[in-house]
Amino acid sequence: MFESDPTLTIAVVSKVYPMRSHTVSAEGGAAAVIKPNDSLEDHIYDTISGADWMCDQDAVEAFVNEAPKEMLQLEHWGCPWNREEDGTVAVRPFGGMKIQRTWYAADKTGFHMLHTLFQTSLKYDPIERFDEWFVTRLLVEDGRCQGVVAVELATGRIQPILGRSVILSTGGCGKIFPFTTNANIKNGDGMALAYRAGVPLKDMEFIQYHPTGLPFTGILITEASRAEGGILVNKDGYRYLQDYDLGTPHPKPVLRSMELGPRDRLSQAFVKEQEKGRTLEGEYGHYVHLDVRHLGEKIIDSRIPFVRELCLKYENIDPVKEMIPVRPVIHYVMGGVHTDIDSATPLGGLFAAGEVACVSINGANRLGSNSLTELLVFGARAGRSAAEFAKAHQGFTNGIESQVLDEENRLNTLLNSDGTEKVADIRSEMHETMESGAGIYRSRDTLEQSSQKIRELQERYSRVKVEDRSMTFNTELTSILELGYMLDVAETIIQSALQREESRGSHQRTDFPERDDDQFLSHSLAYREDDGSSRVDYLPVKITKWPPGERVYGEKK
Amino acid sequence: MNRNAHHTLHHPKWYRVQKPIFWWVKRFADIRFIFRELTSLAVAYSVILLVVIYRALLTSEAAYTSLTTTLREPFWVTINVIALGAVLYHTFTWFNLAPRAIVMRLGKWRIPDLMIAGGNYAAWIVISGVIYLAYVSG
Amino acid sequence: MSAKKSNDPFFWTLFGAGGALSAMLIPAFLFLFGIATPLGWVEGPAYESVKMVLLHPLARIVAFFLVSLSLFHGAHRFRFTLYDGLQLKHLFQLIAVICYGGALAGSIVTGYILW
Amino acid sequence: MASTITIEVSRYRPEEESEPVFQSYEVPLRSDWVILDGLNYIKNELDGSLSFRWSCRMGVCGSCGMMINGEPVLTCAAFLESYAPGPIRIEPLQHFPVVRDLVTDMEDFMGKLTTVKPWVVREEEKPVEEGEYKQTPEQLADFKRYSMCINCMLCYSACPVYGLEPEFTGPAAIALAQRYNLDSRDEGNDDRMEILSHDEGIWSCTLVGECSEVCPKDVDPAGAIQRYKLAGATSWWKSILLPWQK
Ligand SMILES: Cc1cc2nc3c(=O)[nH]c(=O)nc-3n(C[C@H](O)[C@H](O)[C@H](O)COP(=O)(O)OP(=O)(O)OC[C@H]3O[C@@H](n4cnc5c(N)ncnc54)[C@H](O)[C@@H]3O)c2cc1C
Ligand code: SF4
Ligand code: F3S
Ligand code: FES
Repeated sequence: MFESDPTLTIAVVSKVYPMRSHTVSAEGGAAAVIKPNDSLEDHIYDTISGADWMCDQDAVEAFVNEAPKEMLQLEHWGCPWNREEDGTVAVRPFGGMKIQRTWYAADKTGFHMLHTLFQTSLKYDPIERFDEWFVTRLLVEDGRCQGVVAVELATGRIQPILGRSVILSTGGCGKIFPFTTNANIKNGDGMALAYRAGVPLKDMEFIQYHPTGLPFTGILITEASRAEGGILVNKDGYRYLQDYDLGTPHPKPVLRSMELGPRDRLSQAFVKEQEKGRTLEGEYGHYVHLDVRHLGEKIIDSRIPFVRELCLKYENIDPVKEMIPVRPVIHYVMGGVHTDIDSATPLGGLFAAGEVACVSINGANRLGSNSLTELLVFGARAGRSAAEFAKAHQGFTNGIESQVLDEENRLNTLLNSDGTEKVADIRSEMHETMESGAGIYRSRDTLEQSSQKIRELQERYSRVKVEDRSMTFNTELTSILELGYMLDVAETIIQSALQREESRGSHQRTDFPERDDDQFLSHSLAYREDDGSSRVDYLPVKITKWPPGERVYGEKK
Repeated sequence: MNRNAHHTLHHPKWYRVQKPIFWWVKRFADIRFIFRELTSLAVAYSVILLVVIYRALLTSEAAYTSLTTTLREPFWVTINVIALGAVLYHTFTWFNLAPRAIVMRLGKWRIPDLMIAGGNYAAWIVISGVIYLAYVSG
Repeated sequence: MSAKKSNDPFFWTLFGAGGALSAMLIPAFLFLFGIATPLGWVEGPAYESVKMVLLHPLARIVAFFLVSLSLFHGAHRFRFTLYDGLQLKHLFQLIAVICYGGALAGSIVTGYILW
Repeated sequence: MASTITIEVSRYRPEEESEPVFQSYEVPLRSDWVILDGLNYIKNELDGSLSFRWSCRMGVCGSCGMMINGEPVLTCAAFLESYAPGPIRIEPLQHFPVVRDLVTDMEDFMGKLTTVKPWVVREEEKPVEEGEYKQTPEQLADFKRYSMCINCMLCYSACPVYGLEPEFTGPAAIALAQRYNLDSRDEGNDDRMEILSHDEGIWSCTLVGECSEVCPKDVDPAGAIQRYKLAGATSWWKSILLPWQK
C-alpha cells in the first residue's frame, strides 16, 4: 500500500507473517467502477443506501472516485483478476449492488490481492518487516503517537519500535463472538490499542452478520455463490426471503433482490424464520439451506470452486449433489477507530485504515466487496497522510523510554502472575454473552445483562491464570493479551448499542424497531473512562447530496 | 528479508535435525524415489549389453553364438528379468512425468497432460511392436 | 547464495534425451535379446539376418545415440542418487568426474566398436 | 462424545529441554473435528503451554502445516477421524529449525521468496490512468495454477533435496518465479533465469515429485521446476549455439 518516497523508511509490524493476514480469506471480490455501463454516481448511491445513510457522504465519494485507480494499480502489480474474452477485467454482481462492478479473482480475491501486494512489497528496500512481532501498546507523548511497543514472539524480546507516524491496520474483531468467519487473529487489537490511548471508537454497535456461514466452523460461503444463482430455502424448501420485502423469486438472480439483497436484511430474515419454526435444527443450532445444485458441476467448478473445496474438505458435503447448511455468522465490524477522510485519528501521528478504522463509508451495513477496495483506497490515503506527518515532525520526545519500561514491567508481571481464571473460560463466557446480548436483535434488557457480564469478566480477567512462562513463542501470553483487547472492545460495542435507541441497518433493537433520523443520524463515539467503562458521544453524519431515504430492495427499487 | 531480526536467524536455541544417511528407508514414497533413481543402473547395464552384442556380432558368428548361449544361463536370465523390471519402471515414471515439463498447444487449446502421456505410451507400443516384428520375422 | 553459472543444463539435456530414448527402446530390446530368446519363447533370427539389420548404417547411428545418451542418463541420475541417498555431496567433483567420465569413455568405446 | 483419540505431540521448550520429547493427550474424537480442533482443545482445556501457529481454519492462510504421522499436512484440513483409532503423532514440519513445540523458523523460506523477484518486472510501467494491461482468460490460465500457493511450506518438508541441502531454493519459491514468468504482463524472465539457473536453483531438484504430492493447493511445483529446467536448458543451448543472439 505504500508507494515509496526514498527519504522515508517504513516498518511493517505484524503478529503473523503478512501473507497470513486475514485478508487472505476474502473470497468474493472488490468493487470499483470500470465498465462503461456503470457510473460512479451509482456506486455511491448503492453504498450510501446500503449503509442506511449512516456513512459520511464525502468519504463515500472519495472512496468511489479513487477506487478504480487503486484497483488498476493492483492489476499493474500483477493481481490475477478474472478476465473477459477481450482481455479486460471481468466483473460479477454482488449483494446490494445495482450494477455488476465487483472485480474478482475466482473466489480467492482477498488471497490474490494480499499475496500480490505482499510480493510487490518485497521489491522495496525502505520497507523493513517485523514479522511475528506482537504490538502491546502505543507510545503517546507530547500529544502525538510516536511508535509502539512490541514483543518479538520468537524470542520474547520486548522492544519499542519508534515511528514519527503510526498507521493501524490490524483488522476487525470478529473473535469477540462465537460464530464468526474471522480468523483467530482478529481480536480487535488495534481498536483496543487506540481506545486505551484515548482515541474514540466510532459506530461500534454496527456489526455485520453474513447470512451464509457454515454452522460449526463459521467458514464463509461467499456471496458469489448467490450471485451466481444459489438460492436460500427453509426446511420446507421454500424461498423464504420473499416474505420479508426482498422481492419475488425468479429463476435467475436479480440484482438488489431476494438472495442478492443486503446482508443485514438477509440475516434478520433468518431470525424471523427461526422464530416461525421454519428453520432446521442441528448440533450447532438452527440453519437453513443454500442450494446451488441447479448450477451444475461446470459452473460451480469454474466460478466458485473454492466453495466446493471448502464444503468437501471442511464439512464433508458436495454442493454439486447436496444442499449446504448455512446460518448467519459474525463477519465484519463497520465501526472502528474514528478517523477523518484522510485516515487521521484525533490523536496526532496516529492513522488507521482497513477494517480497524471507521472513516466511515460502511455506516450501518457494509456492502459486500466494498471492504477490500476500502483497504486500498484508505490504505493509500493513510500512507500519504502519515508520510506528510512524519516529514513535519522530526525527532522523538524523551518521556518515551519510561513508557517502554512501564510496558516491559507490565508484561513481565503478567507472565509471572499467579492467577486462577482460565483464558478459555473467560473467552467462552464472553462469546456467550455477546451473542445473546448483542446479536442480530438486541434490546435494553439483553444489552444490560451483557454489560454486567462483561464487567464481571473484566474483573476476573485481572486474575487470569498463566501456565506458560516461556519467553519463546509464548502463544498463551498472546491469547491473554488478545482477550484483554477483546473485552475492551466488547464493552464499547455494548455501550454504543445500548445508547442507540433506534433500529438501523445491522443494529436492530426490538424495543425500538424504527429508524430515528431526528435523534440518531449521528455516529456514536465511545471513549474510555478511567474505570474501564465507555462513555458514548455523538457526531452528526455528513450528508452532502443524498438526503436520507427509505432502503428498498426487490421490485420496488 | 527481515533485516531487523538477524539475531534470530540461526538462533542457537532452535532445534535442528540432521537427516540420517538412510533417511529414505522410513517412508514408502522415499524408497520408491530411490528405486526410481537406481533404475539408472539398469538402463546403463542394458546398453552395455547392447554394445556387447554388437561386438560379438562384428567379431564372428562363433562369438555371437557363444554369447547367445551364455545369455541362456539362468544367472543372466535372472539379471535380465530384474533389469527389465527396472527399465519398465523407468519407462512408466518417465512417461507419466513428461507432460509436467512440456506444455503443448493446438491453437488456443492446451493439450491435457493425460493425452501427452497417452501419446507417449502409444508411440512406445508402436515402436516396440515394430522392433518385435522386425526381430521375429528376422 | 553463490550464483555460479551451472553446467547442469548441458548434462540435464543429455539426461533427458537419454531418458526418453531408453524409455522408448530398451524394454523391447531387453525383452527380446535378454529374456524371450534365451528362454525360447521366440526363435531368435539367424546370425546373418541380425547382422543385416543391426549393422545397417541407420541402425548403427540409432544404437550409438541410444548407448551414449543412456549412459549419460544413467551417469547423471546415479550421481544425484549418490548425493541424496548417501549424502556424499562433499565429494561432488569427484563423483561428477567419475560418472560423466565413465559415460564419456563408454561412448568412445561404443563408437570404436561400431565403426 | 463417546470416544476419544490419543494425540502424541512433540514438545520442545528450549529453556528446559535440549531436544524434543513427546507428550500424550486424549482428545474427543468428533466427526467434524480436524486435527487443529484437537490441538485447540488441548490448548484450551488440557495444557495452555502448547505452542503452534494457526489462523484461518479454512486452508488458506498457510500457517498450520505440521507432520502428522510423518507426513506434512495442513492440520485444519485433516479430520481426526481419518486417523482413528490413533494414536496420532504430531511433529513440527521437518527440515526447518524448531523454535518451540510445533513452531518452526521460516526465515530461510522468506529470504528465498525475495530472491526470486516475485513481482511484475517491466521495462516500462504503463501509467495507471491508461487502464489495465489486457490479458485473455487463456493467458490467465497459463499461470493461474502457480499463483495459488499459500506458502504453507509443506513442499519443503516433503522435499528430501531441501532436507539434505538447505541452500536449495526449493519448490514453492521456484513455482512462484514461474508464476510471474508465465504472466503475460511480466518481462522479468531473463532476470529470474539468471538467478535460478545455478546449482542451488532449479538444477538441484531431482524431480522427486513429493512436493506436488503433498501440496494442498495443487500448485504442482515439481511441474513448474521441470518446465523451468526445459526453458533453462533451451536458453543455455541457445547461448552456446547462437551466442550472437541476446
Ligand atoms: C471470510 C471473509 C470473506 C470476506 N470476503 C470479502 C469480500 O469478498 N469482499 C470484501 O470487500 N471484503 C470481504 N471481507 C472483509 C475483508 O476481507 C476484511 O475486512 C479485510 O480483509 C480486513 O483487512 P485488514 O487489512 O483491515 O485486516 P487484516 O487483513 O486482518 O490484517 C490485520 C493485520 O494486523 C496484524 N495485527 C493485528 N493485531 C496485531 C498486533 N497486536 N500486533 C501486531 N500485528 C497485529 C495482523 O497480523 C494482520 O497482519 C471478508 C472477510 C472475511 C472474514
Ligand atoms: S507449493 Fe503447495 S505445498 Fe508448497 S508452499 Fe505452496 S501451497 Fe504449500
Ligand atoms: S520434492 Fe524436491 S526434488 Fe524437486 S520435484 Fe519437488 S522439489
Ligand atoms: S489455519 Fe490457515 S491454513 Fe490451516
